[in-house]
Amino acid sequence: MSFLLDAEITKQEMIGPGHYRLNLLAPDIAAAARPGQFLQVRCGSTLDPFLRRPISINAVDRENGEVALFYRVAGRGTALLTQKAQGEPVSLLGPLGRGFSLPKSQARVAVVSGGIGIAPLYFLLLELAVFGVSADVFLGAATAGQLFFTKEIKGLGHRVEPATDDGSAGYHGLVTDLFAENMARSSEYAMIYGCGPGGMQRRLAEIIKEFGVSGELSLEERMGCGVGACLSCVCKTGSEGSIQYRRVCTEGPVFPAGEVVWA
Amino acid sequence: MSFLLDAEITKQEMIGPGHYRLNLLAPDIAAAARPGQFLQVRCGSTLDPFLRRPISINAVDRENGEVALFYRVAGRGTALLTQKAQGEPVSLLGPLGRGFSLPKSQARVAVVSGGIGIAPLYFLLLELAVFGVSADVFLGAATAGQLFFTKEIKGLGHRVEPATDDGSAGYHGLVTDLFAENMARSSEYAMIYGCGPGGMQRRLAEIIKEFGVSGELSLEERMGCGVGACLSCVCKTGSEGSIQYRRVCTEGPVFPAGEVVWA
Amino acid sequence: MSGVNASKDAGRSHLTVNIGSLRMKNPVTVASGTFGFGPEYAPYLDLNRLGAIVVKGITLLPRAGNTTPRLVETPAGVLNSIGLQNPGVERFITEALPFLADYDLPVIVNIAGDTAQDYARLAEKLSRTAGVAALEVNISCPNIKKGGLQFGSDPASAAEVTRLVKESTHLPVIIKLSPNVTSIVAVAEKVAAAGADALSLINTLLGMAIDIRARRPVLGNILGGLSGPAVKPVALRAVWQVRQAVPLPIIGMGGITSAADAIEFLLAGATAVAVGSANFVNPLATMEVLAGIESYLNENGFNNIREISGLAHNNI
Amino acid sequence: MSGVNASKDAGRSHLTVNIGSLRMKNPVTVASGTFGFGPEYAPYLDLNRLGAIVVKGITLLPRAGNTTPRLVETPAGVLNSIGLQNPGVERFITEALPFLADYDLPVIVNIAGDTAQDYARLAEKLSRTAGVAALEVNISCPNIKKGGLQFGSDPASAAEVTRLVKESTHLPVIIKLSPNVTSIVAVAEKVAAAGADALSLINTLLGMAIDIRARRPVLGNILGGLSGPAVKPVALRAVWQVRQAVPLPIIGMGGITSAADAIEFLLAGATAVAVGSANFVNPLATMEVLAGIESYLNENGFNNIREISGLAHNNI
Ligand SMILES: Cc1cc2nc3c(=O)[nH]c(=O)nc-3n(C[C@H](O)[C@H](O)[C@H](O)COP(=O)(O)OP(=O)(O)OC[C@H]3O[C@@H](n4cnc5c(N)ncnc54)[C@H](O)[C@@H]3O)c2cc1C
Ligand SMILES: Cc1cc2nc3c(=O)[nH]c(=O)nc-3n(C[C@H](O)[C@H](O)[C@H](O)COP(=O)(O)OP(=O)(O)OC[C@H]3O[C@@H](n4cnc5c(N)ncnc54)[C@H](O)[C@@H]3O)c2cc1C
Ligand SMILES: Cc1cc2nc3c(=O)[nH]c(=O)nc-3n(C[C@H](O)[C@H](O)[C@H](O)COP(=O)(O)O)c2cc1C
Ligand SMILES: Cc1cc2nc3c(=O)[nH]c(=O)nc-3n(C[C@H](O)[C@H](O)[C@H](O)COP(=O)(O)O)c2cc1C
Ligand code: FES
Ligand code: FES
Repeated sequence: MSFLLDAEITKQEMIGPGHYRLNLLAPDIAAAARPGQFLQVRCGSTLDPFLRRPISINAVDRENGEVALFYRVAGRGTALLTQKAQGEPVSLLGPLGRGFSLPKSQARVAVVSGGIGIAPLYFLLLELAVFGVSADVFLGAATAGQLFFTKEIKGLGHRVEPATDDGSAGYHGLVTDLFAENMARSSEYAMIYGCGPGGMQRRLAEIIKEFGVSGELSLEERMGCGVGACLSCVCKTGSEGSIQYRRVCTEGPVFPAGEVVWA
Repeated sequence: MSFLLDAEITKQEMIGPGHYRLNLLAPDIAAAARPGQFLQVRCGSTLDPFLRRPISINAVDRENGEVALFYRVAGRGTALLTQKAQGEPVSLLGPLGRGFSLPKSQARVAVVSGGIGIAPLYFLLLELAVFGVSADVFLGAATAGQLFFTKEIKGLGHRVEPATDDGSAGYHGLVTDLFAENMARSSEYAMIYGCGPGGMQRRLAEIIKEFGVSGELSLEERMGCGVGACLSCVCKTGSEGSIQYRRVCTEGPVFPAGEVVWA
Repeated sequence: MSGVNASKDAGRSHLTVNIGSLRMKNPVTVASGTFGFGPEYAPYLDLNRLGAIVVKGITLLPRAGNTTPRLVETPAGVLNSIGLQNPGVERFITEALPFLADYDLPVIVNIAGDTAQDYARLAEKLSRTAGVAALEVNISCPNIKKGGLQFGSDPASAAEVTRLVKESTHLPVIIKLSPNVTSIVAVAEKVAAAGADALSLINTLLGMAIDIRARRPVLGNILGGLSGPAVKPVALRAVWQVRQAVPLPIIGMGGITSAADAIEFLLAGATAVAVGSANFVNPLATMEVLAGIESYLNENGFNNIREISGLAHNNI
Repeated sequence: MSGVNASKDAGRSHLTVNIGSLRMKNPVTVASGTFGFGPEYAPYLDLNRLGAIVVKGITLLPRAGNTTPRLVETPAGVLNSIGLQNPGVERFITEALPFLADYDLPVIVNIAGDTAQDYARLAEKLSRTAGVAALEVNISCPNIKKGGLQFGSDPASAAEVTRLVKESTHLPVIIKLSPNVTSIVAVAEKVAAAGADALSLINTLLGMAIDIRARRPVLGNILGGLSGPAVKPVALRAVWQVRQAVPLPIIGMGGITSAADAIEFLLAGATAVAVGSANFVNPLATMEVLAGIESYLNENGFNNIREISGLAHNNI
């Protein structure tokens, strides 16, 4: 089930420079949402900016009927969203898309996050904890101050391995390099879940392939509708010779790592 | 002098259904403004709505450097303006246009207002009081609740003759009819000042002509620039045979009643 | 929400409009390519309440579409270069059409080809298919290399496609015109003379956007088609001009987001209206447009939707 | 703020561009009809900081312009039907031009006529006038009955006007083209062959709006020209296409409100840019565009504005 509704803001908080957490009252969405799914959020109120913005579901509080989003100010739409205050309504469409598949056993999994990629992965980590699955979380960010949710993730019983581009915390370098080094030592994961910028995901797919493990990646593409109608958000899947365009909004955003063809 | 500046909202208040009073900190504008002049106000913050909106200066507080606007929610722009709160900036361009000419003597004047027309006329009444000029104010509105500023105007020492379309206060009918009846009894005014909807102004111009008195009307026309550059806001002036288009934004908005040619 | 519902609109004949021999229970439909094949928006609204559905453009063979990015937002608008990704007519008939059979909803199939013959073959094929109510002939797609806009920008070619399609079908033929021409009236006149039953106005305006960081066009296809509120004034003008010159029913579209927008198109001369990009922002846009048109008729004392079509021409 | 100021830009030759033989100290100018004759915006910015000024369209005889309303806001845009209200060339020379003589600012005069001969006579007259740096030939105004768009929509007529104007002047001749054509490239090619020194792209898109309460067109003139952000994608596409086909310098315009917009036009192939409707909203738009272009050059390691003109064509 997916819904179109106006949700009241219960809280909006800046939790780091240019990074916001937004809580919304949307019981139907909270009840239906699965990790990896997203909402199409109306950031403005006039004809410009025109389109909704896809934002992942970061967490749900089913008891209180709340949905949390975690977003980075990337441009005009997200900048407008920061201006909305408690009590104001935000039009939401969702939950949309195919989320992460939850593991069938309680075997250890790995979660690899780059930057704002933690947004959907945090929801996944919450659910994993509920199912008693532990994760090694490779958490990449530009700098120490942007290693969001570290404490919360540890609190859920997961292990966190931070990496920062500037070396201000944890591993100094790319989170995929940290992850590759770790895999070289031990690659016993039932599943690798990943989300982050394009380049990071591409490298992650290589590592997953190299070690022959299962993996799922959550992709990003510019969206018109978010519901599968406009065919704008496609990504290439399949293998040489049988390439297929699939819609990130409905057939994704989460795809098996091996199915994505990188341009 | 005219200015382009961001003015901070010191107060925004709904003073009747769909009617707002907005106070802004803009010392330069407050110092320069004359009754009948207007500001080009940026109501939104994105590319839609695109244009500024012309709003008259309703009052100034030169000591505190404040400018007051009085506006009616007419459409998208003014609706957006209501959402701005204390402390937020509003981009203003002004003061613009040619205002009312102040009387050279202290002889009695008449002020005829229809609906939101009171916005610039109230500023005029404030200044007239400063110069010791008393006015008979014919104040027209749809209904009693929209006879704004009545008390304040009386407090300035002017006489108020209300008229309402629904008869809920004062004269039951058009303010121009009330004014015409009054003129028939006594038309000893040094000047008639008027502002209101098109039909009312047209009738007012007829009355002014009929009684051979001096009058000034503040016109409205759709504006692009507000500074005389685009030639969109023109009105017809002159007399048969020598019609001229003149710019409401710079050659007006106040014109001698006899110069305006009604289409 | 699928299954044959007793339509809420049944009996409200004052909203009925005719597009050639196609009867729509109300004047509100959707623009091709913005509403998929129906299931995409069925979770949000009762499809039976639409006057008709216009599906995504269909070609003879499946098409993969253009490289990404395929869509970019512009001021009050959207640029797209989908490139007619579609499963081809065979799979459209077997996989997409059955879903719509359960609805009380005329299906208008938007068709596109590389050659005039392609259009004829599509028309033939679809005419033999149950559940197809009309054809919308897309001679105005700016996003494909061959065909498309090529036909739409030359009055003679446009007429040729129209003639061939008309010869190949008994279904009402709606020709969808491009605004990217010096005179849309000239094209409309030729297409009308060639036997078109109705016109759809307008397809997208040719446009582009540049990524100033990458210093290259944003769209994979470089050029794209502009739609959304930004183009409304151009679309309205096209409807106005064509209505003055050609006596065919017009489906008006281009930037409609509200009932007020739709009423502008009706007053300018459209018989029906299609909501396009606005569906992306508000999946209930069609329903709001429909409700708003009804209120407008009531509040202004009109008994019938047909009374307002083209009315603004009387007041100039 | 008048008087000959020592320009702040003096010596910054990395911003200098040439439009034919016209040298602009920077690539930022204004679009005709949106900036009056100079005094209107002089209270808000130092006119000397502009690369040039393009004045409101001038005709041989004074014109009263169209009936009102002449302007209506549309989504992210503006429709206008001013109808070339202007004092005529004589009074322009005696009343408007002297104000600009005090500035270190090339004056580009936008000219329009009912006949090709009108253009020639205007060109002749203005060539004998001190203080005129170049002519922008408006063959694309949608708001006048005769001439205007008529010339711009037919490649042969456009070429004819170009040829006559070139024969009548030694000044650089910039032909301003209309986007309301099937192929703007076809027009550009003919105009180039006829001797144009440069092109201005684009004039407004033909559009309209309807007042649903009055049930009549909003504009007194019924049709108008669409400008502002809404048209940016179309304008950018025009610049891109023409740049590929014609080796003339292009002044790009249509919806520029920010430096980012202007840089898109430069990357698409414009040599200079003009800010139009955005002046209405932000009288300092030109200054912000100029500052932003400078930052872009610095931040991206370009030494000269000319390095980025058309750069996006290399990256496809
Ligand atoms: C499935 C999905 C889930 C996402 N989840 C999150 C999240 O939880 N938190 C978060 O901060 N960001 C998330 N993003 C990215 C987010 O959608 C963009 O940052 C946002 O759309 C930028 O909008 P803007 O107006 O601020 O930027 P602008 O650059 O002004 O946007 C212009 C246009 O480009 C599109 N666009 C720009 N960047 C992206 C992008 N990275 N992906 C898709 N479209 C883009 C916008 O939607 C808009 O249509 C997600 C993207 C996708 C596809
Ligand atoms: C010189 C002048 C002074 C004014 N002073 C006041 C005032 O003090 N208080 C007040 O409430 N109103 C005033 N108005 C009217 C006010 O400008 C309009 O109500 C306002 O522009 C409507 O904008 P909107 O977006 O809410 O309405 P919309 O109808 O959405 O506006 C659409 C477009 O039409 C224009 N427009 C609509 N109505 C008018 C109008 N009556 N006059 C000019 N343009 C219009 C808008 O500016 C905008 O460009 C004045 C108008 C003028 C010309
Ligand atoms: C993403 C997208 C895909 C489209 N695909 C088609 C198509 O397949 N066939 C067609 O005739 N028009 C297509 N169009 C054009 C629309 O049907 C419509 O003519 C245009 O978008 C203007 O309407 P709007 O402004 O309401 O969107 C498409 C438009 C968009 C935005
Ligand atoms: C109010 C107005 C008046 C205009 N007058 C003229 C004119 O006299 N001559 C001309 O060539 N273009 C005229 N134009 C077109 C502009 O010069 C410009 O080509 C167009 O507006 C696109 O630029 P913009 O989107 O930045 O406004 C006018 C535009 C507007 C909005
Ligand atoms: S965003 Fe429209 S199909 Fe995915
Ligand atoms: S509003 Fe532009 S000239 Fe008056």
